[in-house]
Amino acid sequence: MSIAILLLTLTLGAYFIAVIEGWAVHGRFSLTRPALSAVALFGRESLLARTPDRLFFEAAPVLLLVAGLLAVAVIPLAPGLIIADLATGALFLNAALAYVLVALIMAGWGPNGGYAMIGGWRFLGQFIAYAMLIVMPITAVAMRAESLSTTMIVTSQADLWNVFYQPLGFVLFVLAAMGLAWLPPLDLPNAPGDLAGGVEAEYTGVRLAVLRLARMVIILALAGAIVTFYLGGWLGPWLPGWAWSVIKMLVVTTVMLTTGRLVPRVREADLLAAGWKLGIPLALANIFLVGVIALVVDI
Amino acid sequence: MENSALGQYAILLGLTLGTVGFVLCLYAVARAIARTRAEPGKDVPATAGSLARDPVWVRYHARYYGYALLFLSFDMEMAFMYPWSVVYRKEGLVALLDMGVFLAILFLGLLYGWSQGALRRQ
Amino acid sequence: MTGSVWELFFLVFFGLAAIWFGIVVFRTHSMVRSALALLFSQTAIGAMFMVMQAEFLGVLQIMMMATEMSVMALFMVMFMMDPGGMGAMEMSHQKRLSLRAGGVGLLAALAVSWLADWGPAAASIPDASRQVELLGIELLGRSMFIFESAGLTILTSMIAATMVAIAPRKPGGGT
Amino acid sequence: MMHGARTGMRTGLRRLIAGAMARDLCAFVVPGSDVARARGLDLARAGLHLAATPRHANVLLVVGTLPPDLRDAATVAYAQMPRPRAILALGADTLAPLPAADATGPLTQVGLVAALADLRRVVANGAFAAKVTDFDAPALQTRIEYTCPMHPEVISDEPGNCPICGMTLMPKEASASSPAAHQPKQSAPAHQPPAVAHAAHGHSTHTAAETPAQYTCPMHLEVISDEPGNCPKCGMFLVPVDAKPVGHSGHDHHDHHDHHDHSKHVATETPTQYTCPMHPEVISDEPGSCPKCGMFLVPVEAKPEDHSGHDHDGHAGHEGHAGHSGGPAIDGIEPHFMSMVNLTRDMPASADGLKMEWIEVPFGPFFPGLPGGLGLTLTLDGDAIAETRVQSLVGGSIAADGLTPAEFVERFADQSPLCRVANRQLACLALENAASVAPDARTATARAAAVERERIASHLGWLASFAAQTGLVWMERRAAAKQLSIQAAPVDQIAANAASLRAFLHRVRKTPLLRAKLAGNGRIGEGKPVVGPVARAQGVQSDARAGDWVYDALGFQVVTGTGGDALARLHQRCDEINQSLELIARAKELSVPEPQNIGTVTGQGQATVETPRGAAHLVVELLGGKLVTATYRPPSAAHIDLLADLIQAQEIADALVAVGSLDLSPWGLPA
Repeated sequence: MSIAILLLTLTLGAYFIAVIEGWAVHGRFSLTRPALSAVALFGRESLLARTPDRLFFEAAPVLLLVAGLLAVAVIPLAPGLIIADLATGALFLNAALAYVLVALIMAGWGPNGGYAMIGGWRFLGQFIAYAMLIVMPITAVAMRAESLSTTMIVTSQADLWNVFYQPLGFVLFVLAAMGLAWLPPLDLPNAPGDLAGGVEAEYTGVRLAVLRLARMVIILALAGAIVTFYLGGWLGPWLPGWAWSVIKMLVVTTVMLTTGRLVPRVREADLLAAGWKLGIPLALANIFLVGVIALVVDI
Repeated sequence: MENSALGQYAILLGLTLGTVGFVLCLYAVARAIARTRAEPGKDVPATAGSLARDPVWVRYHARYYGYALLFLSFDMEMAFMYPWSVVYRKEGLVALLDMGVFLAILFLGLLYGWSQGALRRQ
Repeated sequence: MTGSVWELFFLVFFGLAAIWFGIVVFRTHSMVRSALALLFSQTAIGAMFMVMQAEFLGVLQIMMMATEMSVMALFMVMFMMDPGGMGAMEMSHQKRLSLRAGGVGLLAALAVSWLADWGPAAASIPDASRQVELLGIELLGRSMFIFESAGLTILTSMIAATMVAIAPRKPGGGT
Repeated sequence: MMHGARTGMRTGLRRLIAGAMARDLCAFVVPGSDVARARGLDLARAGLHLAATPRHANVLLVVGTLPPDLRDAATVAYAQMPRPRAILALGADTLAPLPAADATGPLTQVGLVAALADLRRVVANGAFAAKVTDFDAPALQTRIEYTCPMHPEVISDEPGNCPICGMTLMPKEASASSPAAHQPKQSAPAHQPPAVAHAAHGHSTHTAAETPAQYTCPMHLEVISDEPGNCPKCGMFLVPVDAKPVGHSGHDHHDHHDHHDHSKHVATETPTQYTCPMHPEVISDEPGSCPKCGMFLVPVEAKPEDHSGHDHDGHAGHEGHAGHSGGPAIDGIEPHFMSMVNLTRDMPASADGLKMEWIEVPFGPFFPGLPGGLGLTLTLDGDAIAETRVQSLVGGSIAADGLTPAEFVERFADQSPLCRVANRQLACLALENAASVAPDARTATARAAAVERERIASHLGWLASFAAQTGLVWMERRAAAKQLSIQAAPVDQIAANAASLRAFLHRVRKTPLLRAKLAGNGRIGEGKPVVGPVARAQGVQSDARAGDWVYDALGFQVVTGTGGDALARLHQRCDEINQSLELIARAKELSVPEPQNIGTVTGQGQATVETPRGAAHLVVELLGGKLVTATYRPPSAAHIDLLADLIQAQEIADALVAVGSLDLSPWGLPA
């Protein structure tokens, strides 16, 4: 029964993220617009390219939605309120989100179109840039919590949130999360300016609706991950646990969706160079730092 | 809610199958509303107002293969770091030194790649 | 005992899925399909680990194979002729030799699985988080030497890959 | 009833969906959102969202009358929109291949809002209809061509074997408008050195359709036979003797053949068996094509060991040009394994030495961020540019014969919608020059102020599409709003919001990471013919306003920058906006240039005006007060030719930013 409630709250969260994105893109805050565009997408034809890889083209949106939902499944909103409390929850979150890459490669290769294919392989380059910056901060978080379970990670932050304990890891993880959800300024796969829609260009109608829903769920999962690993999940005074989780997730989503648009789209060469020449040394330093603090201070 | 490990996996599998079912229902509803008409030029991938009919499945020249090769090795490294991170606080200093050596070795590999020009757009 | 019947069912189901994806790897003409079929075959094996309650191994397998097989897909597309499989060319070579090798491999695997003495089936399995801790303690304890030599092999793989793939730069080139 | 409707009875659910679609209109603007803004249409305020690709749009918004090429491109875009789709035409008289517009209106903001209102009604009622007819147009027709998977340039109209490797040809769609199958792609060999012909464009061979009397083998001319087949000596496909198409495969082979020292060809050894390069298990005694893939069979020497020793070169040479059979037998790998080295022997290597295949991707007339109407087709090597083909789909000079001066000024202004006031000024000055009549100081200053106002609007329009291309949504929205507000504003209103405009420009320059995105991108070398802001950004003092007495009275100095890359051009255009604001403030009066009546004058007049994109030059010839000829040299003509080597071997994103930074205007360019 609680899984049904959880799924309902998560779809509401995904809807609200769509509202925030509409506000960030079009500058007008309207609660009904995402619903209207979803219903309109239902009415539109769902086209197929001439010599597509039909299996890839159909599987990509579904795989993206499954990846997003499995990632959301391990996010705890309150002490008992979690869909699947795995002992290696953090690792499972990372495993589920790795299939975002697979789905986008399928979506890129499927329609046999110029923009889509280039968008697909560019996202693989973007993945190689941010992959290490997601895995290493999670290791540092697990070091402090002495467990990979997301609920244990949250309870380990009772005295001090991880955002203050390991701020460097927090910054790297947020940037990598924006890369994973290909939010601007890291929207290389579907760059409207470079590839006119790139990976998402060939999807129309109900397939596009599923693709956009999947993207909202992925953004929700990443916001949940940031809140769980760094902002103390459901911990907070006065309000009940689940209220804190939801508020923090929405705040993190709003920050990710709006601040990203203040910066021009990053060049792929710069992204890879920054990720590997700056990001990985910082991530290793973060692990070393947390290692030393974890031994010295015992909170 | 079964709290045994296998129960959790069953929930996850159910979630996956449920999602696939949900998407198939959406497709069924959309197909019930109206069918897609095949018209000339509609099935050519949209390239800004001109028809590009040639297939593009060619040998794509990615320029980041230097990073990709080093990524494969770093990914292997991560597999070792997870179990280490879980027992780190109990093991204390020996864990720190142990992983320090491991990471130093791998950082050496990264520096070598960097010096040889692997970390750039080839 | 119903639990173990379900476990057996899913074990067989994911095993067959892994084998079927493995077959697709060689049946399909498109390189990307072949690479992603291998990817999903590994995912099925990861799912088998989870059915056998080795959660850390299963999740690790699912995660790492997804990313590394995608990188393999890129290299296959870069260096194989007609990666999209449009020409549907017959790409298999040395058929007799490979069939014989496959048969020998199968027999060896079956022999090992049937004849080797695996010891008594473990009555109780430590739960998932305990497994991760045991693996961590193992890494830092008895197998520290293996752990560090693994680090060295990864280092040699990095250096070898860089030397092979990256053209030596003209002296004085930028970083 | 909407032409782009979907089949289905208008039941409850479909009416609900049609209603939702009516309120969620997403437009694909033709010829481009920059032209829509230049014509004063504020699409955002009218409640219309813009789509980057026709796939995500349900309204095709046609702005103004389109030249024929652009109407074909609009037909392609319309055909690629998913149904239900509608057409909203503003100020467009002929839509020819496109179906009738579902809503029309004049080319004004009021006209747009009114047309949108009844478009919503049409979509709400007509999105689903009982009977729907398919949309077809000549531009969409297709022909089936047959091509070889390994040699895409080999094209023939009927199935058969590839003359180079003998593989069975694969059916492939080709649009009717592309050059007929038989003409070898002239563009390819022209700038490809004949010796190194790239596989994607390479040997321009093609099977001759007509059936001449005799057939011969490209390498063994002594073999003559009456019907097509394979050469008994090497198994090559026999080619017609007397047919003389440009890319005669034999000829090409000879050319290729000379690569290998002909004299070393060992003519005496008589190969007994034939095998297929890709399926060595296929062994046959006589030449022919492989049952599996159709490739022709290559000779197998009886004793590979000692043979490979002495005539190694000959052997390899012979194998090499015989097509794709493998090199000498390496143990473990069967002989004649077709290695990639052989396959990519003739391809040009990229910067890192890899030989990859190229794809031709159009960034065609309606690409978001690029000027509408600019036909850009890039040949991509991965995500880097290998070749560039740029042409203007909206070019062509106007027929000025027999027009009265007033008509000519109107027609000439409408020819390029991006700088209409500058064109009016140019036409008026040229006519007055022909009649040697000088306007008084007040009107001249007012006209100069109008040109400066349009310069500000044009630079803001460029900034909006440049921001859209680099992903800065806030900058695009703000720049578009300011452009629309200042475009038709009187002098006092311009002075009123000059301060907010300067603050906006300051924030534009201070955008974080802008330098990382633009610095060093699109740098044009010294000594290249550059005009306008692009030249001034390089420090070149070229400005047609410098010698003009009107501007000297307003205290005008040429503003130049340093650097000459995309970032310098951004700063240069911002400086020019500030400068134009001061000029307008000093002019204190503003009026759009009107042609004086110059009576019946005969003679020639010419004028030069600094349009927002550079100095434009016009020469007019009058006969008895009527126009005879008008030759117009637009400023972007110089930049179009620079484009190819400006973006050579650049990554796509950098190349498109470089193209965007040039602020090209394809209108009025020689076709």
